[in-house]
Amino acid sequence: MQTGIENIIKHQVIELSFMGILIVFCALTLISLFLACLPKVLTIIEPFLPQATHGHQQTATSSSDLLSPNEDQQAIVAAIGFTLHHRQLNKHT
Amino acid sequence: MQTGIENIIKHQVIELSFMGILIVFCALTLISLFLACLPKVLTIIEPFLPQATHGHQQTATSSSDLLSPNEDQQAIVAAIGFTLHHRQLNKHT
Amino acid sequence: MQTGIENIIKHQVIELSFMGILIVFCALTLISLFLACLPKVLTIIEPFLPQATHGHQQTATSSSDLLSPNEDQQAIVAAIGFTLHHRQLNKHT
Amino acid sequence: MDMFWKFIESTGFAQMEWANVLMILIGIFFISLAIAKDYEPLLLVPIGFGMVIGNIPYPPNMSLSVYDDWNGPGGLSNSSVLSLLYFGVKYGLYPPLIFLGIGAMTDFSTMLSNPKLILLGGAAQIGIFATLIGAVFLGFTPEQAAAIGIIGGADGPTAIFLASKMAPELLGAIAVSAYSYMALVPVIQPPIMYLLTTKAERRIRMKPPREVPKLERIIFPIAAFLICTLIAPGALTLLGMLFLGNLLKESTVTERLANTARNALIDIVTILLGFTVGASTQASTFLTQQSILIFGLGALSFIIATAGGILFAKFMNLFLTDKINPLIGAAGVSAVPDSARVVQAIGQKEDAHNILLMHAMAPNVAGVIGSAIAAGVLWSVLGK
Amino acid sequence: MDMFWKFIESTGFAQMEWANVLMILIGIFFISLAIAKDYEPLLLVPIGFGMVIGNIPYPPNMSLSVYDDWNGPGGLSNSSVLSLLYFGVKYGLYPPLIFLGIGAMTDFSTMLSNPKLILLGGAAQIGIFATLIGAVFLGFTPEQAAAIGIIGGADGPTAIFLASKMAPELLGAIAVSAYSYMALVPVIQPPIMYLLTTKAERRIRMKPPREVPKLERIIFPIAAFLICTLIAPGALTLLGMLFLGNLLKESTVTERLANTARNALIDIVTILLGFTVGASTQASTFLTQQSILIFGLGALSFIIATAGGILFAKFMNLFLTDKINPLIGAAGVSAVPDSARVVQAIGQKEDAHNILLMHAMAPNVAGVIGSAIAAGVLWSVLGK
Amino acid sequence: MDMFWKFIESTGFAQMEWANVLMILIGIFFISLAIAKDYEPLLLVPIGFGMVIGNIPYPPNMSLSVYDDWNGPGGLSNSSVLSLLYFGVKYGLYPPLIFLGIGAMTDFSTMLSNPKLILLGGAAQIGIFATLIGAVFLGFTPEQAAAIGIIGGADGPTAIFLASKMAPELLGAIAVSAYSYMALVPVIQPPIMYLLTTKAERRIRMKPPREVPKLERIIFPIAAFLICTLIAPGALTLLGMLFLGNLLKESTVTERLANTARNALIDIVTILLGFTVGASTQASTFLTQQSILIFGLGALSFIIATAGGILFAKFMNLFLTDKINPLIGAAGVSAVPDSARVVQAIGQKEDAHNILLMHAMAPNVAGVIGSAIAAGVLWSVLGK
Ligand code: NA
Ligand code: NA
Ligand code: NA
Repeated sequence: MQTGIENIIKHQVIELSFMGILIVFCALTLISLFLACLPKVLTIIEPFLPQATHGHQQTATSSSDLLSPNEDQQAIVAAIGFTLHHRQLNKHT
Repeated sequence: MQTGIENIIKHQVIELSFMGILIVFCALTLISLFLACLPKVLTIIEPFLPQATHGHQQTATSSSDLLSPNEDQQAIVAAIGFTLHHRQLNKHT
Repeated sequence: MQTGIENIIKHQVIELSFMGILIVFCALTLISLFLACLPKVLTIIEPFLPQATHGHQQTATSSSDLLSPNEDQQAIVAAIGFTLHHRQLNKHT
Repeated sequence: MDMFWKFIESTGFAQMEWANVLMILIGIFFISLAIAKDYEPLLLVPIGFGMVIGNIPYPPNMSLSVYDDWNGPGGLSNSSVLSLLYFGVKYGLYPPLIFLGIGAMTDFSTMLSNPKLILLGGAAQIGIFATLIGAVFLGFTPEQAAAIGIIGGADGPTAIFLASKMAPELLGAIAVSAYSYMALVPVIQPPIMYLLTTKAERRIRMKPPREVPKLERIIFPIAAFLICTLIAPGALTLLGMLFLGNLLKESTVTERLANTARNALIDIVTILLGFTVGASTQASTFLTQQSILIFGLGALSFIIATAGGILFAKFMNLFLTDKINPLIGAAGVSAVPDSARVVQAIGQKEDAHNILLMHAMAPNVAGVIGSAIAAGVLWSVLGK
Repeated sequence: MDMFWKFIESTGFAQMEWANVLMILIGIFFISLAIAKDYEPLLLVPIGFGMVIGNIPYPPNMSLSVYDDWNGPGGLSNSSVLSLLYFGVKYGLYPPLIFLGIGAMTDFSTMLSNPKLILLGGAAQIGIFATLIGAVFLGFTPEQAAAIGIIGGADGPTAIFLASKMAPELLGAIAVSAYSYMALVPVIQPPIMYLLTTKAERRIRMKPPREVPKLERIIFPIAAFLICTLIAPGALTLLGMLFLGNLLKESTVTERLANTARNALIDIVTILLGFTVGASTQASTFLTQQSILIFGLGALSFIIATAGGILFAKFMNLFLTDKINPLIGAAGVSAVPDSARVVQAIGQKEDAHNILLMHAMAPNVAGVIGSAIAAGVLWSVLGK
Repeated sequence: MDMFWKFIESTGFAQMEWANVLMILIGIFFISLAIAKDYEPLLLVPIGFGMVIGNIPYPPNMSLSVYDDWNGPGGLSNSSVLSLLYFGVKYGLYPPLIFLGIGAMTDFSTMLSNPKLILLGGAAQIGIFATLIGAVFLGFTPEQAAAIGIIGGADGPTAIFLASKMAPELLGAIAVSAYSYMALVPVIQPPIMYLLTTKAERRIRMKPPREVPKLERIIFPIAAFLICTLIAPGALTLLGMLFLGNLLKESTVTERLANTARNALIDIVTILLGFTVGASTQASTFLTQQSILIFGLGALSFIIATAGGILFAKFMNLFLTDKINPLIGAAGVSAVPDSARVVQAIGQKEDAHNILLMHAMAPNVAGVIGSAIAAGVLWSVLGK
């Protein structure tokens, strides 16, 4: 049974490891560079981009049923808002 | 290679299409007629139907744990209700 | 076709049933005894147990995004609490 | 015009048989029962609609039913969607997943608080074994008889799991029978309960259960799992999932997993299981003499189980100073939580202030464990 | 250094072809459209990203694409994760599950309130059959032509289901085409609607729908299922799931199941379906002359369907005293609920106080049923 | 009486071996650690309970373990439920689905705000390759060594995915080792962090990250996916799912899909993965010398990875004017978000007002990408 150094040489794992870490760095560096440039590129491009339109926000899988939770939440938020607003008023009067 | 009219004749697709749309209409017309009659039939039958009883509303898969969300919601609704009621009162006084 | 008693004897189902109910009872009795002793054992052991530490309560799959619902709920509870508290106050004044 | 006649022949109207009509009506009856009476709706609605689906006739060259699977000609590409969804029933995959969710929603603390009540959940399993003997008497093989007997365990998933392993040919009848009787618990149990108890017994009040500390509730699923499966390894799959679900719930650090297990996961599996089990009741395979016998034996099984639980409670009372209300023995059949509710309802008729529900939950959940052990024993002794 | 070159050869940069670049750009365009214009984002985002994933080149010894499945050398252990997820598309499993969720979220009550509007959902199916003829004319086999025609049904799941059964080789193109045109409904339909209606017609107001009692809403899914599948058994899988979902919703006793079906379940399946359908559009199999023809026929199909619905509404008006606003005929194509919204928007341009949305929902949901029946007929006549 | 003895022989008590007892105790220890110390409970609880389940002995004629699958005698009908659930581990299906959920819950914006910190997530991957060399030195094959090395990536799903492809025979040991060390991050990392940094370095404050506009956050997942997979196509499955999840989140128009992906979907998969991975650690296959070596190499891998991240941060500081706090280099191992929390805790010990958490999140999530790329490279070079 051959262990140790022989195995490492035979299977070229040093080369493999070196290449591996190199590729990882290469990919991450590219991402890093891309992200560093992105804000600048976007500042130039942005005026030419179309504005997002949200004319029909619902889609096939979001029927009116799905709205009810949101409406509930809005009602809740409204109630909370009112409560807090009320508290404010009370403080001032 | 035979395309066009020959294909259409060979595969009888005109007949198929005619039959297809006929069947679709046939089924939808039956549903339509059924729904048109349903309210009248129900008005006649209704007195003889048993009333829904909801003696034991919970089932095997809805233990007490599952109740808590509803209770929460009820609490919330109660709070909102109170808030709104309170607002009404304030308006009138 | 042989039915009835012959089948029962041939397949030893009486023995099987007897053994079956015995094993069920045996297992449940053991659980029962274990549970009966557990509180006493725990009372003895408890002083030696480490206290639960909750230094880092979040885990890989619960990022900050997941917190928002809870925060919402807290806000709701706060609003309800305030509402109820307010109602109490009104009663007393 | 050929094509037209070919189509007409393929329609359901042309091929409909009276047996299919009957099954469709039974399906609609199940749905009505679920909606009007609120009897186990989470299962009866999908099963009932599945029975309707499974009894629509279709031309033999199409693959539509749960039985048109990859073992047929054409293999996978000719297998129906229903057969792919039925995979989880056929290979016993859905029941353990349902048990995972049940574990994550079950509160064992009343049982932990009064461990002797666990034995009532054992006594009710007598229904399983008595029915097993009866089924062999009627000519079923021991494997079939075991799968039929487990109907008396009053746990749908356990019944389906054992049937899929021991008697797949009877699975539809056993599943429908099990869920039917579970739905009918409020009808079946009360007469037996009145018959076997005196008014005084039904009025017995029990001590309120103690608060169970968190540590005990965490240790329980692990310890109970070890005890059960070291005795009956065949119960490993069902009880493993049940106690895993309970551990996820009680550990509190995995609350989000428990929450998904008892909501999204169990709901998805319940729909698929109910609906495909229903669709497996094609008249041609379902309307047999065997199915009628299975329904009869199922009723017997429920009756014996209920009586077993009540009588064992009375037997225990001979030795106890703090008497048990024997009504709660009836909850040992499981059918969680319906039979516990029946106990509560009947107890309150005698004494409006007697709250038996929480006491009844102890044998109720113990009955789930008891049936799973029974299934494990039967599988390991009779299984190939 | 061998290893280094071997790796360089395996990178995507080395193997990239222009066709892949084109497909990746189309994928990104889909994503942009979904985000910027909010066109069917729930499908276009996963499909678009799937197109990007499916067009990354990879070395031939790796299993990465949806096509590297268990039928290849190495069997299951050499099949890619994407191919395992694509199983649900390939064998038609995902579309019925999506229909279950759609059933559980669809409110059929406006349709129940005015049953004659159902016919509009039938008229729009003319697009399917006209396209079928056109596709055969262009040289497609009848099976392929049927799968292409169903694009005009404007229901993605129905199109994918039929394509998986009748013309799996065209599935990618058909699915992408169907969802593209569904997304483009707000662009395609308005010109046709203006062309075929007068200003006076567009201003027609309709009576508000009546309140539909719960019992009718419960009976509807069962009755409609029986009518449709007794006539066209091939629609059994899709309509079975659609109406099961609706029954779970309307019965109210199974609300938790309906809730999971229309949330967790449909979302999970939508992600997996969208993303694997997108990933199936590898340039080498997708960028063919056939695909271009399919896109052309798909557009034709949508146009004819829209026209069919509108003209049939005008035809019905010849016999009715309470006139129908012919715009709502356009909603008969389905593409729920986008085309109903388009109707509402155009109606309001003519008369700001005319609320057509709820009336348009009737043919809109009827169109879903109509397309499923059409698919069932085509499958049972042409399927092997 | 035969039957009785047959049953007694089938019980777990009769067949229990000391190795099983040991594994059960380890499982219980994992559960205790998760509950008492809150170390990665979402995985340690299911894995721990799975270890208990997997080590209950059962008679050889029953199919109960994850290894009793369709390849055995009897085929599918004799395969255990656990083996069917283990399918998702064995064929690498669960890890990408978990990545989908992780993508849908991860906020990459601190990373986008300071892109140079991404390199720290690369430096920590040195642990993977160093361990790979060590494992080959100890006699593992290169494929096994690659799967062992990836433990140092500190991402459970990546480790399981690569192990399933490269060394399925070591999957249990690798998975348990990976999750054990991820749980032990708060124990393993601090000593190394103190050893390699000065007090002054630990006190370095960094500029608060800038607000990242929505458009950048939408473009990122698409661009990063293209860059990574064009270089390393083997990372396509894991990164495709990760970035799809993130796109669903950031696009905002698919919020409901993102929500389901990061809740119901990831929870279901986490339970099934954790519990079946645990159940795959049967003493007979798990308690080997190899497993002990794997645990040793795993520890080494974590240590080197932590050191690599810290030292690279110090190296970068040589060239930077705005210095990086080298502690955040330790977060490059990933183990999201535990190692970022450790950084925060240690940073605050030196300077109570120094908030490092958000800075540490950048290398933390970059480490996830880095490990996936490393896995992709290893798979494409060493995979068959
Ligand atoms: Na039971
Ligand atoms: Na349609
Ligand atoms: Na990592």
